[in-house]
Amino acid sequence: MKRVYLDNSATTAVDRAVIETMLPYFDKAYGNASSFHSFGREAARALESARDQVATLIGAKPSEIYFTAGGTESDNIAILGIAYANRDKGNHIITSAIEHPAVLETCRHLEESGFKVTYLPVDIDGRVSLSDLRDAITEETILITIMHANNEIGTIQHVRDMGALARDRNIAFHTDAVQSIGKVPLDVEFSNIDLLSISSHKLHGPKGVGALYVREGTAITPVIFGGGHERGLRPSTENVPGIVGFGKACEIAHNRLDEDIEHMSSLRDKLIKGILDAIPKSVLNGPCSDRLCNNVNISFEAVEGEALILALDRVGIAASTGSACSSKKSTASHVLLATGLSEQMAYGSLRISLSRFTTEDDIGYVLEKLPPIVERLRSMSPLWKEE
Amino acid sequence: MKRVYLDNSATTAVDRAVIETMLPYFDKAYGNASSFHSFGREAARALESARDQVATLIGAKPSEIYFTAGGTESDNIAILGIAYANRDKGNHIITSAIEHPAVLETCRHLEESGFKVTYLPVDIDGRVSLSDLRDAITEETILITIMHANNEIGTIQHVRDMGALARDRNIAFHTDAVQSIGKVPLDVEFSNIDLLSISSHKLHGPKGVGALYVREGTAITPVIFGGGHERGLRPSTENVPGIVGFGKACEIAHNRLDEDIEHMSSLRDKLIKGILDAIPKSVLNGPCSDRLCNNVNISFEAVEGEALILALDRVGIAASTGSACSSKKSTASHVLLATGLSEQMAYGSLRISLSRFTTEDDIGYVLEKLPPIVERLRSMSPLWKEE
Amino acid sequence: MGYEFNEKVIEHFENPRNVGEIEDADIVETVGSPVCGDMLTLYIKLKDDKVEDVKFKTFGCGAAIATSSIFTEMVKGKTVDEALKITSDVVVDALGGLPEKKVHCSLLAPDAFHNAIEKYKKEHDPKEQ
Amino acid sequence: MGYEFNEKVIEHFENPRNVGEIEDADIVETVGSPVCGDMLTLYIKLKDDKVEDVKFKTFGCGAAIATSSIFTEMVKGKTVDEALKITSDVVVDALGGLPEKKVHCSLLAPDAFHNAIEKYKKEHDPKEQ
Ligand SMILES: Cc1ncc(COP(=O)(O)O)c(C=O)c1O
Ligand SMILES: Cc1ncc(COP(=O)(O)O)c(C=O)c1O
Repeated sequence: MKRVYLDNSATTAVDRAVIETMLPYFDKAYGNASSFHSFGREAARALESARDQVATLIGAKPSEIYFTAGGTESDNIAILGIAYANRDKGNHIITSAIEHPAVLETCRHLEESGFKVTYLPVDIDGRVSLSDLRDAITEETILITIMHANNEIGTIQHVRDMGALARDRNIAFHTDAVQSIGKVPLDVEFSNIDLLSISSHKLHGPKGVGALYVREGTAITPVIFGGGHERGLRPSTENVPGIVGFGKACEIAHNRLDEDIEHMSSLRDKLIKGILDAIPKSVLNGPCSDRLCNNVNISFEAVEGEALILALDRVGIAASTGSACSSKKSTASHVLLATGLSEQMAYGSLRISLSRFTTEDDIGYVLEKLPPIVERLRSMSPLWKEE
Repeated sequence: MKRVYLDNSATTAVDRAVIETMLPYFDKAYGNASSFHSFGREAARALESARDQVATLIGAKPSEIYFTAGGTESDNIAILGIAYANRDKGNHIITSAIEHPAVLETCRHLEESGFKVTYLPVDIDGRVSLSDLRDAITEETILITIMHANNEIGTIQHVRDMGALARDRNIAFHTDAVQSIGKVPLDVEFSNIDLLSISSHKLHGPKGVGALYVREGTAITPVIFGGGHERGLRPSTENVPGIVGFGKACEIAHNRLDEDIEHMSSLRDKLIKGILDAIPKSVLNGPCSDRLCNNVNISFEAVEGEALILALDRVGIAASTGSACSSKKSTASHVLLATGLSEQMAYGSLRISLSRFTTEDDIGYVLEKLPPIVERLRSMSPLWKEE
Repeated sequence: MGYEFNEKVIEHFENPRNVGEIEDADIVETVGSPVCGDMLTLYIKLKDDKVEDVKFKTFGCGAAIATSSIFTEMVKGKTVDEALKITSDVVVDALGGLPEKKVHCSLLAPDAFHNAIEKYKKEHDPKEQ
Repeated sequence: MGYEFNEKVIEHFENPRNVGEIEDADIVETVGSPVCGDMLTLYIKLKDDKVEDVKFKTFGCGAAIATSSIFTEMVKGKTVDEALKITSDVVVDALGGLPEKKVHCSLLAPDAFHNAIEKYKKEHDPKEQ
């Protein structure tokens, strides 16, 4: 059966070139980067060149890059590390209502231990308002953490202005850039960013690797304890093959950034237009401009998302939904609800996320298969009223 | 140049069969294990069969295995998670003086936040006494964390008796088994273990993956926050290829356990005898029995360890030392000092750690190269007195 | 973690039995709502204390569709009392099992049927008229 | 993280110059101790205010050996005042650099030499006799 992978915001295929780069580090240059012998030095050198590659992609210095086990860990170290390091300065954190659970749950944990957190609302496009942010700042504010691009609806925030505001008030500014890196040009200097989270597997690198950028001079406390690796911020034997692959993925993303963005944007626009034209009562979620080049998110009236995903899966199309009918009860996406979408429409959302490997053909296949599926599910839905 | 890798306690080469098993998960079955489509299901299935493989190796149920990013993270989650979950029951933790920094530093962090920690001494063989442990237990004790086998001197502790003691007093018993798994038969049921840390890269699996065993019914609080993966204890997109490789490595270790132990023990004994016979004023550190089958640790009077490692590296032998002459000043191994060894001898320690891939030839090469190197360094040493 | 449906569930999802409405149904019962993301409307026609016909429409996930389908198939032709014994456990068994997190979806149809019959009995109870 | 020595450091480590003792040394000075893991003994022979000969023995890491070697090479034949200008920075430069965490090892030889000369001067200062 034909299989079309369009769930690239969940994870991506590892680039062949990345795999090739990793391979020797499994069974040839397999040393521990902390060891004082030739195997260790090979590993340490590989690590440092990966650090350069990651730094280059975001305009940082290599010494400001700390390797982690992924986006979640980067977010945790950033938020907990800044909060604990600045406890005596204040106890207030500002974030948004549409962050990834790696940020939201970490903030909730801090609330339990005495911090105050403001969850800024977003507008219909999923955007945080700069004046809301300005108004939320208090004397106690020690951290602002607002994601660069949203994983569900692709909204890109104006992080540069937020960063400027934070800098002006001497507040650390963290951004979760897990979804945007490799899909939006970003420079930590230009955008006034103090901390930034990246995850390798979202940009054709291996899973289980990420990085945290920490601007030189930022006070941060470790939250994981051990042998002092990554200058004490993330102890544990370095995942050399993973990090090498991540570095290569960043290098490739850096070299192809413009080309990738153009490719994905054009397919994205074709897909959005095709779906909205073919399927009545369907609406685009998220913004029309400043939207991730690889994100399509559309809700279909009277259709439940998980059933839709299953039907698409049956014809080989891998996509995702903001509906999660889990253990006890169904829950609709907190992101879609925050944009003001109704529950019904939030349950009926379909996220199709592209990558540099997505083809015209893939898009054509979706446009062929999706409309009859939506029609069939609507014909079974008590909420669907034929006109 | 000939290269002989004998630093397997630092990290190991990934087994070819493990690499082969991982490969398809990079660019074919690359889905996110949480996704509701065929790519996601392939990943989820792979994860669950790896969970079976890890569980089998230690006699656990698959549902008691939580995948982590490595030994350090397993230790952190275990110790912090148990401490925070039992804060209302007590604030006392018992560990040993010779733990890995992943345990020691985590305990020190807890001391800063109001916990009391007892660091039990060890005897000349590096062994914790059961009666010391019994005496250290108070009404406030909530966790005992004692490593199964030491990474520097290979001492295997009597965890079964310790576990029984802990169980008797209703105290959680954690053991860092990072060095022993695949080298010592271990069954969590038989040995009364409640939590156990493993790291993949120490047993010919990939780096950056590990597991924490948590006995069913053990109260534990998450310390990393995010999307609820691994039943909330370790959120982050699962590192599917890494976990699959880890599972395979466990399966291989399980199948070859007896054969591996016999192979390594016999080479170990040959090496120890060969060195002690050839080099005067050399002493074996660690025990003669109940010693890791792959561990050799010997101190040479009047020789500094880092110089020794460098000289060995120049002839292609990769080994390690308990001496770390770092940033500001030199430090001798806390483990060797805890066994009562003098500073001078602690600085002069050489750890040679074997693996299933170590050959007679490798051992022969060390026995050929090491004695003249020690002699040369001694001839330069102000501490060396010819007899 | 994702979950996996067996072949039988998938077959019912792809070819659900008894989808639709019954114009002259004796009872129409809806459980759930679009706000909770699970919704089922059951149309029942009774004759001589038997379930003569039954149809459903659902706004729900794949498990909701498959369990509604097999449930209607199982109760059709049965007496009401027999039909009331088709609980969610029976439905899940008949499907050859459901992933743990999807088991709750199998409550929809039996719940709707149960409510429907209760209402119907109340309305047709001579004592209450 | 591990560190890496350049070729020149390695060359001095493998073929250290001036290793040994001077039986009739004018000054013998030891810095460090086995307890701190770094120890160097310097043997110095002076003649007409010049370093006529110098030898060393060390219990220390590769960097300690290499820096002691090059230091002795550099001071040999120089006047004491010139030799005192061979600081650890000069030694590190002459070796073409050391990994950051190893720079402190380059203090051993200059420190020992400095101490030695100070003591010597004190002992031979006519005013103090
Ligand atoms: C916006 C965002 N932040 C954080 C994460 C977590 O990254 P990881 O799965 O690598 O821990 C993800 C993806 O899962 C994400 O989309
Ligand atoms: C005994 C022991 N515990 C914990 C660790 C940490 O494991 P990892 O490097 O996978 O974090 C190691 C090895 O580094 C170890 O030897």
